[in-house]
Parts: sequence; C-alpha cells; structure tokens
Amino acid sequence: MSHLTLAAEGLVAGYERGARVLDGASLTVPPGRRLALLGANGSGKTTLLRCLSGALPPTRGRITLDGAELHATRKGLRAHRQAVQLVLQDPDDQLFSASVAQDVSFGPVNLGLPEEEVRARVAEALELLAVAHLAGRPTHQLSYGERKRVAIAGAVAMRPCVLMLDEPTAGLDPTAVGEALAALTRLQEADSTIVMSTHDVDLALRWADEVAVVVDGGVVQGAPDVVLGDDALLARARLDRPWALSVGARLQALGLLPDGALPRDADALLAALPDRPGVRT
Amino acid sequence: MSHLTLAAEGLVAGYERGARVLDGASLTVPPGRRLALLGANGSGKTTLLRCLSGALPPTRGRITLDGAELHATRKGLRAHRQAVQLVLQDPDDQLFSASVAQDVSFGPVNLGLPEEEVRARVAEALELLAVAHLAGRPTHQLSYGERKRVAIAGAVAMRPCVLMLDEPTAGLDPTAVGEALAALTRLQEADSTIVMSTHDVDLALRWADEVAVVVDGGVVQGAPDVVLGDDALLARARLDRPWALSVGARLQALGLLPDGALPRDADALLAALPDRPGVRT
Amino acid sequence: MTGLAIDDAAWASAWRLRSPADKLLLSGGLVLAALVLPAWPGSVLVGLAAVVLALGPARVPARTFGRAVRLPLAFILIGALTAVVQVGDGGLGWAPDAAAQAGGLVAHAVAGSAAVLLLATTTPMSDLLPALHRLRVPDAVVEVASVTYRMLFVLLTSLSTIREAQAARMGHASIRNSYRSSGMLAAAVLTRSWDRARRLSDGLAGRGMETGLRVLPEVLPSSPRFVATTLAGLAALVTVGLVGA
Amino acid sequence: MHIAEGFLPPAHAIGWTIAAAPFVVHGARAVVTEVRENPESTLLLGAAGAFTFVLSAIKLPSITGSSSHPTGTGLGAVLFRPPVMALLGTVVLLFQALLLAHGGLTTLGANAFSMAVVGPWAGYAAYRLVRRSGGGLLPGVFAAMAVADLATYVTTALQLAWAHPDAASGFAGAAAKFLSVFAFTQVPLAIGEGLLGVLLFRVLVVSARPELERLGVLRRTPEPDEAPVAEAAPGGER
Ligand SMILES: Nc1ncnc2c1ncn2[C@@H]1O[C@H](COP(=O)(O)OP(=O)(O)OP(=O)(O)O)[C@@H](O)[C@H]1O
Ligand SMILES: Nc1ncnc2c1ncn2[C@@H]1O[C@H](COP(=O)(O)OP(=O)(O)OP(=O)(O)O)[C@@H](O)[C@H]1O
Ligand SMILES: [Mg+2]
Ligand SMILES: [Mg+2]
Repeated sequence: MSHLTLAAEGLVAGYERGARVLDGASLTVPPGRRLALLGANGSGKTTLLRCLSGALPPTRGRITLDGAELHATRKGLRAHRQAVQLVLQDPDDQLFSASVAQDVSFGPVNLGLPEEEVRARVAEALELLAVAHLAGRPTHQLSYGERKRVAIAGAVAMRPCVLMLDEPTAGLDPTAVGEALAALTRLQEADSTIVMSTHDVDLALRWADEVAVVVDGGVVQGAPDVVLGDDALLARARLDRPWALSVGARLQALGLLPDGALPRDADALLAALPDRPGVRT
Repeated sequence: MSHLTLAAEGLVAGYERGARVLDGASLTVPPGRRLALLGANGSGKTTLLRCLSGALPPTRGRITLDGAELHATRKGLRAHRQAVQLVLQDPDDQLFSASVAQDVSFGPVNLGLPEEEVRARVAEALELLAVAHLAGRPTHQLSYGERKRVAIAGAVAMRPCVLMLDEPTAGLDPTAVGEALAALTRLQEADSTIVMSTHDVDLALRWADEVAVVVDGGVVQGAPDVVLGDDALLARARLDRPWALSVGARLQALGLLPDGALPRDADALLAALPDRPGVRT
Repeated sequence: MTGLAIDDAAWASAWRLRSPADKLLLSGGLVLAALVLPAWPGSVLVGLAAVVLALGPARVPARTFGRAVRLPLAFILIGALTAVVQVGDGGLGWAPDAAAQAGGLVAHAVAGSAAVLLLATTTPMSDLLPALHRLRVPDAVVEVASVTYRMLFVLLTSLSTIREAQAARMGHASIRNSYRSSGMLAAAVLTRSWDRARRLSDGLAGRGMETGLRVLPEVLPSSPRFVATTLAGLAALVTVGLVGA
Repeated sequence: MHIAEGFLPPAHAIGWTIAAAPFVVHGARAVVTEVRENPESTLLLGAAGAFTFVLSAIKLPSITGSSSHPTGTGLGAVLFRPPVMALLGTVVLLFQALLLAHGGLTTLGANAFSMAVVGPWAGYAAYRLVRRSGGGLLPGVFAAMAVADLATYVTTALQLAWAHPDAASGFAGAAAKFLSVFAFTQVPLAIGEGLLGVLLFRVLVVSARPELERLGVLRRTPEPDEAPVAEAAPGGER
C-alpha cells in the first residue's frame, strides 16, 4: 500500500439546527503516521472525522486525497471510501449482521471483490484484531470490547490507506486499551495511516506521532509535546496538560532528566531517571 | 441525612447464559466516603452495582443496609431504593421524559411527595449538578456531558444516602471530568456516600478515599495507594499501576520526596518536589 | 446483551452448522406429521421424536427446551377446554366425546409446538432468513427481516435497562406509576429505534453500502446421510402413525 | 393472543394462509418499491419491525393482577400504515414463533390474518374516523390501539370457533365461548394498550416531532394535544 495524504482545507460544517461546528478548519493527516485528535465534548471531533470520511459534505472548504479534491458524487465517494475508512464510536452503529464473519465481509463484498479475495480479507482482518475466535459467534452475544474490535475489523477488511477511529479506547479497561493500541500500531506498521480521536491527553502524548486539537471551530496541529504543552491552547480546548510533561519539565529543571525531548510515559520516565540518589545516568 | 453502611456478603450472581460473574464477592461501602470500583471489562462491576442497588437479586449471599438484610419484596425494594440509587453508564438509558425538569422530577413524583417538595428537590438537584440553566430544555437536545449530569441529578433528587455511579466520567472531556468529580465531592460533603466505577486508575487514586477491585468473581478492597500498588493484583485485574505511584516511589527512593504517603496526582507531586536542584523542601 | 433463551440455544446447538434446509426438512416434516396424522399414536410419536432429537443429537439444554414447550401450554389448555365445553339449552356441559377430543387437540398442538421448537432451538434466525430467498421472498424483505433480527437485541437491551432505571426511581412501584412509566419506556425505545436506524445507515454508507446488505454467504452444506435418515424416519413415522390408528 | 402450532386443522391452516397472502404480498411489494427508491429505508423498516417485536415484550400491569403484553399493531398502523404493517407484522409473528415459541408455523397464516391484517386495518380505520370527525391525536391513538387489539382478539376467537364448532350449537355457540373466555384478558388489555398509546404519544410529540412529521402523523403546525405536556412543570403532570 502506498501512503496517501488526506487533508482538509478551510472546512465549514454544521448541522441543520444550530451554529457552525467547524468554521475554517484545516488539517493535514501525516501519511504513514499516527495522529491523535483531541478536543472538548461537542468541539467537533466526530464532525471533522465524518467530513474527512466523506460521510458529511462540508458547506464550504475541501477534502483532498493526495491533492485530488473529493467530490460528493457516487463515484467520488466510492473511490474515497476505498482509501479512507472511519470506525464509529458505538460499534452498534456499524454492525448490522448477526454473524461476525458476514459482517466483516460486507465492505469487501461491496467493493465487488471475488469470493476468494473476500474470504482472505475477512480472515486477515479478524486475525489482525485478534478476534478470529469470534468468527462463528453471533454479534449480539459479544461484549462491548469484542464488538468494538469486530467493528474495526470491518473497516480493516477494506484495506484503507487511512484508518480513522472515533474514540476507539473509550470504555475499555487498561489492558484492552493496550491491546487496541498495539493492534493499531501493527496496522500502521503494515503501511497504513491511523487517525484516532480521544479524550485522554496522556494516551495521546504516549501513542501519537502528531496531535491535532479541535477548538473554536478550527484545528491546531503539531508535535504532541509542543501542542499538549501549550497551556493557553489547553485551557481554550478544555484539556489538561499531560502529567508526563508537567512532571518531566520539573525533573529536567532539577537536573534529573537529560535535556531534550521529555519522556512520554511512566516507563520511559523511570528508565530515564537515575537509579540512585546523586547519580546521573 | 445520616450515613448508612451498605454492604454485600458472599454474593453469587450471574446471568442465564454463561458462568457466574460474581462468586463470593464481599464489599463494605465506607459510609460518608468516596469509593472507587475498578476492574477489567466484564469482571462484574456493573453486576455488583446492580446487586447493591437491588436491581439484580443475587443467587446467593446478602446485601445489607446498616445490618438489615435487603429482601427482594416490593416493600423491601421500595425502602432500599429510597436509600440507595444507581446512575447507569449510558445517560440515554436514564432519561426518558421529554424535558429536563420533568425527568428529574420522575423519582420524587413517584415517591408521592407533595408538589412543593418535588419542586424543591428538583431545583436542589439541578443546582448541585450545575445544570439549573437547562431545566426547561428537551432532553434530546442536550450534549452528552449535559445528559450525563442531568441523569445524575435524577438520582440525586431521590436524596439517597448512598449514590452509586457506573462510569460517570466515561466519554467526558478532561474539564468535564473535573466538573463531574467536583459535583460528586459536593454531594459527599453534603452528607452522602459515593460509589463510582471507573477504568481510570489515575482518577481512582486521586479521587477516592478507598478503592475496591473486582477480580475473579471476588472483591479486593482497601486504601487506594495500597491496592493500586499491588502489582500481582493489578495484573490479575488487567489494570495498570497509576503513574503517580511508580514515579513517586522512585522519587522517594531518590530522596526527592519526603517519606510517608505518596502524592496522588501531578499537582500534589509538583508541590512536594523541591523547586531547585539540591534543595529539599 | 439481553438474550433470548431459544436463540442462545440455537447458536450453541450441536446442529448449528448443519444445513438449514436439512433441518427445515426434518422439522417441517414433523410439523406436518403432527398436523395430519391421527393424534394417537401419530402426534405422540412426533412429539417424542422432536424431544429426543433436540435433547439427544442436537444437545439442546433440557431446561431451555422444557421451558419453551411450556409457553404455549396455557393457550393450548384453555383453548382445548373451551372447544369441548358444550353450550346447550341447560347451560354448559361437556361435549359427548370431550375427553378424546380435548386429548387429540392437545396432542396435536403440543407435538406441533415441539417440532417447531426443534427447528427454533437448532437454527439461528439468521440462517433461516436466507432460506426464504429460495422460497422466492424478495431480497429486500429478507434484508429487512435480518436487520430486524440484529436490532431486536439492541432494543431489548435498551428496554430492560431503561425499565431498570425507572424501577430504581420507583417508576413501577404502583400500577398508576407503572402505566405512566411504560408509556415513557415505549416512547424511549421507539425514538431509540429511529436513532439507531439513522446511525446504522450512516455507518453502513461509510462501509460502501450501495444497493443492499450483501455479505459473503455462509456455506452450510447439506448432508445426504442426514436427509436420507430424515426421509426414512418420517416415512416410518407416517406408517406407524397410520397403521397404529 | 396467538393461535398455537397444531391448533388448526390443515384445511383451516391453508385457508387462512391464502386469505392473508394478498395483503402480505401487497405489503412486500410496497417494501420492495420503497427500498429500491431509498436503500436506507431497509434500516428504518428493520428498526420498525424490531420495535414492534420489542413492544410486545413490555409488560402491562393489569387490575386483575395478571400482566399481559400489548400487540402493538394499532400503533404500527398509525406510524407505518396498514400495508407495511401487514408485512412487518408477519415477520414479527415469524420471529415470535421461532424465538419465543409464541404462535406457530402452520398457524402463521391465521395469526397473520388477525394480527397483521385485520388488527392494523381496523385500528387505522378507527384512527382516521376519530381524526376525521375532529378528534385530536391522542383520542385517535387510543382508538387505533384499542380497536386494533379488540379486532385481533375477535378475529382469533372467530377463527377458533370456525375450526372447533360447538357440538350442539355449532359456530355461533363456539364463537360465544371463545369470545367470552378470552375476553377476561383481552378486553382489559385493549383498554390498557389504548392508554399506553396515549402515554407514549404524549412523550413522542415532544421528543420526536420531526419523525412524526416525516411519517405524516403530525402536521407542521402544533397540535392542541401537546401543549400541556411541553409546558408541564415538574410534578404538575397528569
Ligand atoms: N446529528 C446531529 N444533529 C445536530 N447537531 C449535532 C449532530 N451531531 C453533532 N451535533 C452537534 O455538533 C457539535 C459537535 O459535535 P461532535 O459530535 O462533532 O463533537 P465531538 O467533539 O465529537 O464531541 P464528543 O467528545 O462528545 O464526542 C455538538 O454541539 C453537537 O451537539
Ligand atoms: N444482561 C446480561 N445477560 C447476560 N450476560 C451479561 C449481561 N450483562 C452482563 N453480562 C455478562 O456478565 C459479565 C459481567 O458483566 P458486567 O457488565 O458486570 O462487567 P463490567 O465489569 O461492568 O464490565 P465493563 O467494564 O465492560 O462495563 C460479562 O461477562 C458480561 O458478558
Ligand atoms: Mg465525538
Ligand atoms: Mg460495566
């Protein structure tokens, strides 16, 4: 798979009732990387993802894929959806079939692929999400976390260049979060671009190559430690500063951490700290 | 309101399909305090809360309120529900009236209270949750965070001694989480006992007076820093160690933090750390 | 995740991977035999066969099967009693052959119900619906029914959760409260169903839905042995049923 | 009230299937056309079917102590029109037979005739009549649901009477028997279901106005019925 650059320029979007949700938002998804999308409740993360996926046509502005503009025609959308897939937050919004394997096959069948190819893709997607053992179980008997992974498998079976996920870790326990992130990292290493929205600033700092914050109708994009260290922005976006940045900065000031980039999670921080008092490693 | 002690002894509970979810679980909710309930997906947190609220009769074991056993009769449940309220995870399951004020009034009206009293309770509950300005709005027009707070107000209007909440902070942005926790703290200070389930170990460490972990059908209960510092237990329960404990312990070993209890969040840690190198405050 | 006991049994049944057409032939044959054969010994044999097959080779839990058979029993008993009570000039009395007639009616109905249940507890609805396609039911209808099947569990879960939330706030503490709460409950589930449909259609559009809900068909091959045994068994049953009468 | 499997003789089972077939086929045609024009309506119709199924799982408390379940066909007729209900009702009956052991396969035709054809049409007629003669939405809904329920029950009783005529007094006597035996549960249920419909619509006109307008149940102007609900202060309801 080759990397494609998905971008939005000057998006204006909203719903019938009420004001504009996005008002001139621009975003470039770094190809082949991991992007975390942050923002307050109601700031427009889901709206932005729906625009990027082609589900919601913006009132103004454009969505481009490697420079080519997305037109909201049947053909344009069809091509776009082969490259860009969105996994919704609630798995029940995406799973319509009683059988797990059949549900995952829906996308590939719609692409008009031959049966053999569909079968192979279903197996591969179930494998990547570590839910192959669920293939024969009915959707309605699965737990929330299992349904969530099956919904992701449904998108992965389309082999998108860009996979976007709306709060994929919400409601999962810490180990399940770790597993989900590992699966996404596997996908990214198998040559995809991953975009994920989340409310967890610590998770964004530790997982993402780049973050984008949706705030006041626009998007602020940049390196995780820079964007998530900008207190004025964080306050506007109703976000907290990740603890690793606060604590790391102080420890750097105390001379306990080497200069340069701060560690992004507890393990890295512990590894970077000296073991014994007074000794700098 | 006086404090009542809610407790479960040797609970065995499950659903028709599948094995027992709880198998000999015992828990004592510390009266007038804040208890956080942790555990993996599917471990049985919601099941335990439903048992404690009287919604799910256990197959074995007993629920007691100040020593008096809960009997699943109409009268027993009626008395229990006046003292113990559970707020479900999904606010849409809890909001079924057309308008916010009507919804919050649902419980008090069912209690057969006089209109004046109902009005007073609704106003008080909306005030406590900081959603008084929404009183006249239809519930379906509210944002997720607003719906969540109105759902809590509906339980608060019953003036329960023990208020239990299933993942009240899931899906909220960091600022909204802070506001929700502040509201719960106000309630507790106004003489209630609060139980809350969560997947966020950092939040549990920082907010709770005591934590209980649901694991392998049982419950392990204790002080937050003790229980959440027990690596063997955490692994069994699929939980992570809160960063503040890992980092704090190392900083203590380095002589940077005073001995004794570790700070529970970033602010406390920064306050406890020296400002300049080499100076112990 | 609120389940239905019969549906759970169907998904867990040892016959889950048998061809739905095979099972339809067996159950359909038994249902018809229960209907057309004389009650003694035909219906009794059909009922026995259905129970033995379900609890034996298909490994349906006896508790589930037993409970499910009991469900239509109230209707069957009241209906049969009503049918054989006679309205005469002197008020109510028994029809001349009341016992035999009622016995026959009950036997037909219980045997038929058991035969339907054999199908229901071994074959998930989602396997049967594609079979309708072969009966020349239009695809659109089969798809509507499939969505109904999936959505049913989502709505049942909402229903029980909302009801529980209402009960916690005393919504079902008296008959009057309970009526008011049930109205709200029905309204909430109805709006939920619309919302679900809208969101699901958005979700599926994103997955490339264009004309219909086409998926990879599941292949559950027919077993010649099963079909042969079924036909032989049914033939034997009919013979005994007719000769024994 | 569903006729159990095996309770009708073969000739009756076939006869009722043939009687119900044209209505169900007509409904299926309507659905096929609708879906062809508008593929998303598969999901709306599926949701409507699921709701009809789930509605019958709501337990209505009754004064007699025993609780019973609404049929929901009157509500379906008002919301989705009788032709579509003929199909959805039949699908739901099939589901009830196979998922709940409620009803049967050879009696599906007879049950479909009473519950998916007669009930919805009678309920819809009552609804139109009330609305036409100046009645509000809520009286209309009450009439639709109660009448649909009663019509279903009367039809079922007559079906049973025809299949099992009284030894002495024939069809008429049997009809009287079946009507009176099931009246104990069905008449309170019909009233209960009508009430449920009223309570349901009082919430719906506030919380789902756009949907009701789309379905043509409400006109774009406010209905007189809804005002008190929208304004109701806490506790001031009822
Ligand atoms: N279908 C809709 N119709 C009308 N308004 C909507 C709809 N969906 C979202 N909105 C509104 O648009 C705004 C942005 O919503 P959006 O769901 O994009 O926020 P979000 O950032 O994803 O929030 P959250 O963190 O809670 O998921 C909100 O004010 C919301 O109320
Ligand atoms: N209504 C139900 N019917 C059948 N099984 C259920 C039902 N509700 C829960 N379960 C099962 O019971 C177990 C415990 O579920 P429970 O909801 O209590 O877990 P939990 O700890 O709250 O999980 P989560 O963190 O995902 O909310 C799970 O295995 C679940 O599949
Ligand atoms: Mg969102
Ligand atoms: Mg839970």
